[in-house]
Amino acid sequence: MTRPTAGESIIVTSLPMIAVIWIAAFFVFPGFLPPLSPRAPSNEIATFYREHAARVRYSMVLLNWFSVALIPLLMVIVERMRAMAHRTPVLRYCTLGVAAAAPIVFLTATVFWLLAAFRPDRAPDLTQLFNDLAWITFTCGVPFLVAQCLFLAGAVYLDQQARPVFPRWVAHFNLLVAAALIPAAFAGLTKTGAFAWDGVVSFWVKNAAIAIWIVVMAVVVGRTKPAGAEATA
Amino acid sequence: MWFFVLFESMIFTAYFGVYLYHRGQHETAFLAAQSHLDLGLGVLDTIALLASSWAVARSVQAARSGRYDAARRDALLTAGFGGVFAVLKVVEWVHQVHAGNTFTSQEFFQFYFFLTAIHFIHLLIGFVVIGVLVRQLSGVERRNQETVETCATYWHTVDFLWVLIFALVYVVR
Amino acid sequence: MRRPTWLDSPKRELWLAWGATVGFYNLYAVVFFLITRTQPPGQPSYGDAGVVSWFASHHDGLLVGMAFIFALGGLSSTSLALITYSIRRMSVSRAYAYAYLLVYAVAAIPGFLFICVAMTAGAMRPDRSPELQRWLYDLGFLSFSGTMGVFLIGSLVWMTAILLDKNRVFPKWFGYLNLCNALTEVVVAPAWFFDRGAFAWNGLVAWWINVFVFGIYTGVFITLLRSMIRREDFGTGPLPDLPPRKPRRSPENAVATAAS
Amino acid sequence: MFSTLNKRLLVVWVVLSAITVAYLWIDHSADDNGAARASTAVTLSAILLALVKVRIIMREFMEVRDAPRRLCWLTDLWVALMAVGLIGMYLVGKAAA
Repeated sequence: MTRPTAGESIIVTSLPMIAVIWIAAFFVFPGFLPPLSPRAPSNEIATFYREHAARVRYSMVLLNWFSVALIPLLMVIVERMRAMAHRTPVLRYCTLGVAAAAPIVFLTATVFWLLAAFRPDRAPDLTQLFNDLAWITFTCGVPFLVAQCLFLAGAVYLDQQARPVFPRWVAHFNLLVAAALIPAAFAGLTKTGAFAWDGVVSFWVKNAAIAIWIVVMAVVVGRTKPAGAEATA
Repeated sequence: MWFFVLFESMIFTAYFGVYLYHRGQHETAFLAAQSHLDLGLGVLDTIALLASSWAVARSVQAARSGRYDAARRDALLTAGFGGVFAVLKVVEWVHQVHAGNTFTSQEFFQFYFFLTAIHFIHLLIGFVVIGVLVRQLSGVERRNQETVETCATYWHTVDFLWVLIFALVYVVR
Repeated sequence: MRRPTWLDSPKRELWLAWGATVGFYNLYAVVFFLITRTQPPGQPSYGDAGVVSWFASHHDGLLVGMAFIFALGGLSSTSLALITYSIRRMSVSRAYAYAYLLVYAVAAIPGFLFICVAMTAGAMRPDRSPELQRWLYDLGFLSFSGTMGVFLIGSLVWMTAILLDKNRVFPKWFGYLNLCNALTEVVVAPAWFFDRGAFAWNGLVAWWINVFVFGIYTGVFITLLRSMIRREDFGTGPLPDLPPRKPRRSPENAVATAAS
Repeated sequence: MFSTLNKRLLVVWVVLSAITVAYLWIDHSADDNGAARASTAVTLSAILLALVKVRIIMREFMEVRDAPRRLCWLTDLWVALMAVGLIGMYLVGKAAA
């Protein structure tokens, strides 16, 4: 049951670099600080993309490139799940089933943003449409992240052995993150307040939860011993 | 396999029912469009497919009595007749498309192309099935009468579905 | 607090995944048929005005229903994980299991993501120009109905595995039901050609017959997965028959070795 | 034994082909001086003849003849259901027109 773990540390240690790129892109994109309002009329949206076309393009190209950069970390987690005291690989398959979909959702959002900025002089209504599609995909598109947290939490809870692969608080933490992500799914229901896509819950809480999840899971994965190091089976 | 036969013929009955219902509503338009079809070609199609069915039935009986070489010959003959049917079908499609009768041109041809195409997909799967049959009959250790009969049953299903399509698309007034 | 006994069962992960599968398909049916009323679908033949009034009459349902899918749609993964597991249990190459997993992991995007985004965007801004609303309407329904290739190939992969299997994981007739399902999935493709009639996206052939078959198929495979879990002996040979009515729980290997 | 069975299959094929060719005659006789005309009689006989062929294929080629009684019964039921379904939909469609 010892599987090679060579190279896993590269994946984990490369994460800070990817994080820097993501954070940089986040600040370069002019629509995040503060987030573009869903109440803005189409003229305003069109003007925004006309004035900031360059920054939108640079930042979104970056995010488009690195949208799938999280998959290696997820695969390391899946590899760690092998060592958990599970009788079947079903929970790993569940995680694999959603691992690729979450980045594709994000990728789709970046494509809509890039489309909005590609021809800023088009009719404002059309630019607004692309802007809406981008924000809805970005904000509401959490189903795979939520499921991923739930699967991981379940996996950790069921990992009942003397020395569990991940400590138990990781499961609680994942449930908490899932709970923080779910409200964002309802962002379509309102254009004002905390639940709107520029609101505290749907924007700040949700994105902070994702960021914290990445940092915490990277640290957890980095600090726990790889499956091969201990003879659990 | 009989589950497939019954379930698939149920689905096809539903398709046919939808077709006949629409036909009943626009009888003259359907009749006018239908006159572009060549009944003789349809008859030829049907006889070719019936012959393939006959060949595969022979193949089953030969296999049952242990005459595997004859069984294989008959299986290949089945594929041959099926090939004739397929060629005739493609010729007919090309002819119709050249005459301006396409999937989107008239309601009758929607159903014509839909029914013949979905049947054609079944036929293509049928060639795979005959491939399995020939492989079964070729290897001494692989010969299994049940698989042989399953393959043949599939092919007969393709055949009798066509018999219905032929009557409904070419003949019905 | 006493631990529920099923938590010590070696099959607990399978049962959890199965429960989530049942939950997901129920949610899916309730959202699409009752809350959003996007099934049966709206008329493809609507003009601009028709689409605007469709969005108006479905406004609340669309936003609430799609939000539920946005929140919990990822649970769809549990059913494909179980099916992947079922193929792995068969006497066929694992390539089939992984092929199924990946094909269906892709399926979530056309399966519900696009329609959720398009319908939410349409319902959020009812005052958008009618022409654009109509484009969203088309995007929603056509991405949902018109992309059946994944289900075609996925069903064929599963069918082949079942027919080749010697471990009796599924009855052979279910293999053939996969073929029936695959063949009714492809007949939705004409929805790209017509905006009325039997082949349009709400037509008798492209929608009603397809949904009828898919409904039977889904019900059957969920039931069969249940009996597979009940029969599972964690061996590699043929699956035993269903246990007698009152199965005795076997606590050994509850927390056994990790599956490879 | 073997050759008698083969002969039987050949006879079945000839019968099926003959019914198929008979369609040509039905079609011809229904024409109104070469112009196609709607005809319920032709429609019904075409459907019924096709179902007769289906039943022959099932009985002879698919060997339902020698199958367990239940399958005989089931396939006959199916053919009957198809007949009801097809003719029913045709008549409903006509009535709704």
